Amino acid sequence: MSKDYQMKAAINQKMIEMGERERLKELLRAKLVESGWKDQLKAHCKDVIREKGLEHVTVEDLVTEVTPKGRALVPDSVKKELLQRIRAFLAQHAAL
Amino acid sequence: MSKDYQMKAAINQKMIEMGERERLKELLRAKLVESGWKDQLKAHCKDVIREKGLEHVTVEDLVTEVTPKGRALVPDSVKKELLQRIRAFLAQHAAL
Amino acid sequence: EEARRRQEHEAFLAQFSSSLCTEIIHEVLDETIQETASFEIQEAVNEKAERLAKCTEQICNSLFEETLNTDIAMLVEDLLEAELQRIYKYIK
Repeated sequence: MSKDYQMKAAINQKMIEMGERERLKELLRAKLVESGWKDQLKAHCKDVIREKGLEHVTVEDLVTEVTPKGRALVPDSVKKELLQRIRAFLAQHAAL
Repeated sequence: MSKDYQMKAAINQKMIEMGERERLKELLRAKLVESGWKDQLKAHCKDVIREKGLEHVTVEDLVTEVTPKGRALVPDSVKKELLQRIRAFLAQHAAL
Repeated sequence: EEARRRQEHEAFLAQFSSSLCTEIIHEVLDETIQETASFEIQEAVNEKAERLAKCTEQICNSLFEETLNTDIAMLVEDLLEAELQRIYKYIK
């Protein structure tokens, strides 16, 4: 097992045990709503449905279609904040 | 002060003044690299750090731990060459 | 007498060279070991910090991807469901 893998496993384990992983996911969701990402993506989905016609769109198709834009629309600040939060958590649990 | 002691002090002084002591140290350093001693020492340091865990080793601990092996690993040929150089210097500068 | 003095001098030189040799070896070894130990510990510290930074970033990315994928899927499902409901209502 590589050192990288071991370290990642230990961090993940600690984050799950302490409920930090779930907390961060919730934080991320809240930030996505707050930043308008969810509304933008919704609008994009509606555009796609309108273009293709509702009868020609499945959940899988639409997910595949909107995911690249969904990723691109996430503000950098949100990703940075998430990284900062993980760093802060690790700094508090230096034994890792 | 004994005659031997006086002579030793005089030779030491001469060696320092003439830069011979520094030259000998440089020669030894070069031989230690050339003979692979330094690489072995580095590898041994890495082993100790790995075994004990980085968080449990200070520089002082590591020095204490690797010094005996470091001394034992010096090749005889290197010691002999250094001794030859010292003898040659003394022969020239420690007249009867 | 001369021969005895010469012999004594030779013995002195042999003993002194040997002790000087040991002294220089110990001096150089101690310095080198100290330097190497400091360097190796620092290198291990740097390596660990780099590894931690890399792992943190990877964990952040996977958390991000996981959340995004779930949220996009949920959003799409809810939206399509709502659209269908709207059409059914319209048809009725």
